[in-house]
Amino acid sequence: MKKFINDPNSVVDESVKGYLAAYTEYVKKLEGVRVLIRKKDPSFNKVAVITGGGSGHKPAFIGYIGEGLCDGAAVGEIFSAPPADWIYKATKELDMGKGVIYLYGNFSGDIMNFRMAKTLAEADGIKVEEVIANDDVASAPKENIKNRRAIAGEVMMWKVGGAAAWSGMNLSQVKEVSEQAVYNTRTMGVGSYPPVIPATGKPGFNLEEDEIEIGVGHHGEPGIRKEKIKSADKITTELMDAILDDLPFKSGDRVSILINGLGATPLQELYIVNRKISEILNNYKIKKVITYVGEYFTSLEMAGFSITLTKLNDSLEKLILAKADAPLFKQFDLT
Amino acid sequence: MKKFINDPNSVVDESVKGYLAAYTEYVKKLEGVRVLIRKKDPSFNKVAVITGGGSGHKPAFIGYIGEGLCDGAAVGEIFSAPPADWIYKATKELDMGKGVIYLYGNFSGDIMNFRMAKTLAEADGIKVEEVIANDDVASAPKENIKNRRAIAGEVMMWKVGGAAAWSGMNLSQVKEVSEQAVYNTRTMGVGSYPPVIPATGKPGFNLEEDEIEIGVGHHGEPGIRKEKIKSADKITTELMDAILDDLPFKSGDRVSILINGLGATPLQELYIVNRKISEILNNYKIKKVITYVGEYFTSLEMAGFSITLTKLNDSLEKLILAKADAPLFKQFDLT
Amino acid sequence: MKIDAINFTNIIINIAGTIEDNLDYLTELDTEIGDGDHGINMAKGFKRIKEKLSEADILDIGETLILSGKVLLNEIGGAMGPLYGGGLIKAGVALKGKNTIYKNDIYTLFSSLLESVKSLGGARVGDKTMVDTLEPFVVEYRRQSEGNETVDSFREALAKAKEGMESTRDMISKVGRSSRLLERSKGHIDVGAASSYLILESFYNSLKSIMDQQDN
Amino acid sequence: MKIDAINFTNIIINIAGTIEDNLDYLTELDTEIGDGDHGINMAKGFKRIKEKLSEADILDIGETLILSGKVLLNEIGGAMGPLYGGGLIKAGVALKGKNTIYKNDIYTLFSSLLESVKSLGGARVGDKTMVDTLEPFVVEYRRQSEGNETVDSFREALAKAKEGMESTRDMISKVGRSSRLLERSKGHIDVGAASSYLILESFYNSLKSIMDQQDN
Ligand SMILES: Nc1ncnc2c1ncn2[C@@H]1O[C@H](COP(=O)(O)OP(=O)(O)O)[C@@H](O)[C@H]1O
Ligand SMILES: Nc1ncnc2c1ncn2[C@@H]1O[C@H](COP(=O)(O)OP(=O)(O)O)[C@@H](O)[C@H]1O
Ligand SMILES: [Mg+2]
Ligand SMILES: [Mg+2]
Ligand SMILES: [Mg+2]
Ligand SMILES: [Mg+2]
Repeated sequence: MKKFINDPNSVVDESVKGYLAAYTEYVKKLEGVRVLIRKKDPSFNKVAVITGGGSGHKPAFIGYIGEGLCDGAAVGEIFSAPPADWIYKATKELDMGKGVIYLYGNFSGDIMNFRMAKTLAEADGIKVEEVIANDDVASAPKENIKNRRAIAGEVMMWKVGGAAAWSGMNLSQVKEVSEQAVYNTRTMGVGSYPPVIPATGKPGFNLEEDEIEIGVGHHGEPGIRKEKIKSADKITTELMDAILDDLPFKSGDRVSILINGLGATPLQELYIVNRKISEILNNYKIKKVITYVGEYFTSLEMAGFSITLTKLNDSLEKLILAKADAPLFKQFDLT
Repeated sequence: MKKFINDPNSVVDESVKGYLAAYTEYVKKLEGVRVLIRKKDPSFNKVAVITGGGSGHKPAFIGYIGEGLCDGAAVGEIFSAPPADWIYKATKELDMGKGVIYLYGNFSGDIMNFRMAKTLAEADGIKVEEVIANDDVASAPKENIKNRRAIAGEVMMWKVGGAAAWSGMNLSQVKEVSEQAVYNTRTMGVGSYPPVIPATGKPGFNLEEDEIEIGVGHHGEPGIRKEKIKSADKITTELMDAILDDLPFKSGDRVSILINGLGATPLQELYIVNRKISEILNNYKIKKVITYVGEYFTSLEMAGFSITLTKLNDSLEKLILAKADAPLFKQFDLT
Repeated sequence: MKIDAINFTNIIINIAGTIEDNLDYLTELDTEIGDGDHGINMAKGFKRIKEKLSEADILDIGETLILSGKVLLNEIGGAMGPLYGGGLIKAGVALKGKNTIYKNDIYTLFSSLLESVKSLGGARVGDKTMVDTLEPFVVEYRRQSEGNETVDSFREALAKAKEGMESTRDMISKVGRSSRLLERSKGHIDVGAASSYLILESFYNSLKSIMDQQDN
Repeated sequence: MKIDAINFTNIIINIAGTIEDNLDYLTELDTEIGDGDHGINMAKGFKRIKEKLSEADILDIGETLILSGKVLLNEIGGAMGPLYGGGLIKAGVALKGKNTIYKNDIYTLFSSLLESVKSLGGARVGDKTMVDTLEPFVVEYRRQSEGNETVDSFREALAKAKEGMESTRDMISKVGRSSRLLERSKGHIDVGAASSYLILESFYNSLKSIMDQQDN
């Protein structure tokens, strides 16, 4: 795999440097640890929103540090959770006396590191809560929902939790709406070509030239099954069936849609998918309030996409439509 | 190449449908022709900005229809100019009595179709001007600058021309600043994996597993030379040398930077490139005013990137920093 | 020999078939020094022409040409919309009102097409474009048709068109997408020159079988 | 036998070498049912440990373990930071102040590590994790070391560790990334179980050569 990198082992460091150079007005790095934080202070003390995880997912996580979103992120190695110490230092730095909420994804490594950081921060008297995204319908049956991994639906949790904190809600309120975002969000994806970790140079999975992986994870983890490639409409229908059944979403519901490209798949194809989604939602008489299409949570150069639906209530809708201004997520106030 | 499509011959139509479904508040389609136009009217009559070209370049062209950018775009087949008739109909529809400016790229097919449309519109008494982007340093020597093709630098022309029209400038003023944007913009790119046109299924070029194409066009056209893949820093330096020499950019200049991913290349790698660009500009004492990093003008699933520098004067700077609100280009007012 | 409106429509339909059959060949040529879409666009355009012609019921050859040209110009776009489309319209205007055409009308057809291509695209012989196929054809057809039969004149002119097409292999492109390659554009036949040749060749094959029918 | 602080540092350095040598093997295992990064992260972590140990000049084995654990915990992260890192720190706390360790200290080391992994990660034997390697090792080592020499005890325990590692092949994963694969997680050795085994094996090889040196 040809990559535009220097040393395969310093990809994350160099990419963070380039990121900081691009958005000096928005973000800065904490000394000694790979943690990025918001530069512009809000005009009032608010709940601090911290996220983080492995790298290779841009715009996640650092692209979402900004007004109405996250206040900081700890940046792990490719596909590998950041150390507890970094999360702890982010927590110390960002707490404004209103407490801190960790919004992250359901992966063993992330959980252990965020929990250790939480323990350390609590020992310093900082109030910390956490909400863990687990939106991937394909990753465990509903009876075992707590074991589901997070994929692109995590973005909806940040949008909601970030807007909530920015609106002045207190820690337990921010936690409450972030949990609502998680409870009401379902995602499922499909992969066609693998990501390649720079340092290993090995593809993350192997598929035949006519195969796709239904339910793939965004580190290239296997999903539910391999299938022969078929039409975009058929694949979309398959994913939508699983998603709609799971919550379940019902006629009359209002939803937001997030169609996430995993890296190499052209935007054009995501719109072909959206065409079918629209049709399906129309048939079910489900109303879409906002549609996000693009690369929101990638997996290096993996090809494929995921569909995320979030069922909205009034407060989720308002928070999702609120203004956001981070380097890689900009939205004018739509409320 | 596995693609998420239905019929390879209706990729453009279906993708436009999905696009319209996602952004109903922003855009609508003209009856009978594949032309998209802005939905929200400005509060005053302004110069209409029309663009267009072949498909396969999303977010270009339709992603840039919105406040502070373009008013409409004619959407051709993959890599193929839209028919004159469509451009003409867009012109008729969008003219607000202040005249129309065509901002498009320097390709034989586009030129012929836009010029035919211009003739038709002028016959109806509509004032039409055109500015043609030709930013690709690799595509012709400077003596023959008028033969250079347009690549990602076209985005800077839209940003400037779009903001100018939105600010209330008249047709000749909009033309003047759009031309300034073109005169002061230089781009050069590199490709590592080819785009594949859905209907042919054939790769747009062939490179060995250790080769890159320096100066590639964004339809996969060959560039200046093939080289062995080397470090991101070396490639960046090579591109920057060519770009800086060409205008030339000089110590003390202010510039905007656009690092454009061609499709499959991870964002992460573009930031590694930006790290080196920052270093080079620092050495030359060239001041960067704003940095755009992302996918602004793609070539289906091609891998590679381009670097665009625009030398700013006061008016270009102001127009580039102005607010923009299109589905795929959102910028808060930074002036 | 004479060509009636039904013959003429069949000629166009045969051209559509030829283009379709050569889709991969044209794609390959356009991939080498272009962007790979020429075959697809031509095939799409001529397929649409075929549909339109089968819906319509035209006995005016000029109208047939205009309708065909308008499909390319208004629905297909690309470089070919204005070049072939504009050319066919120009030829159609010149032949308007005719429901039978003869040797000299064929000259009018292709010389109008050539003139339109040249005036719109600005290319000259030697620039590595379709003009390198069309111009030698038109020149030779005129020369031959002064003494010879239609089919014979066409055959001789077609040979020159082929030479013209093949001459583009060693040319440096001066016009269009491939012109940025400078020296690197050498060694490949220009795809527009190739599609022009295929059209002429198909036209010739149709002429031959029309003649055979008329002989019987 | 006894292991002094320099011996111990060498043991760790040898482990670093073993991990480095097995990078591709670990990558392959983690690609099959995981995300492919285990080898890289382990190699990176142990390389950093090697650097830190060569800079420092520690004669306290507990401190050596704590320093190593902190590298994993504070600089590497991932799942291994807390699991191995936390485990090494726990073992280091238990051995703090010792510049020589003996048979029972080795038990303390690995049982502390195991306990930390289990309490932090919540995995039990049969869940298809490193616990399936470490727990049989610790149990057997305790049993063996009641009557036997260090190296012999370690060898027997290592055999159980290997069985344990291999038993993960037929397990359905209950914990961590691969747990979402359910039935599909079968047929592959767990990568954490594999790296734990490699660490133990390397430790054993070092013990043997230390013993050889002490015999001379
Ligand atoms: N200005 C021009 N004059 C004459 N022929 C041209 C001109 N521009 C392009 N062509 C012809 O068009 C061909 C390419 O057609 P096509 O692939 O359909 O368009 P594009 O290059 O826009 O993809 C070239 O090979 C050349 O023969
Ligand atoms: N909760 C846990 N308890 C014990 N071991 C675990 C746990 N989570 C993960 N592991 C071990 O970690 C290994 C994966 O490590 P690694 O690849 O470094 O992390 P990740 O899965 O986050 O990429 C698994 O094979 C398993 O042995
Ligand atoms: Mg990992
Ligand atoms: Mg083209
Ligand atoms: Mg072409
Ligand atoms: Mg892993």
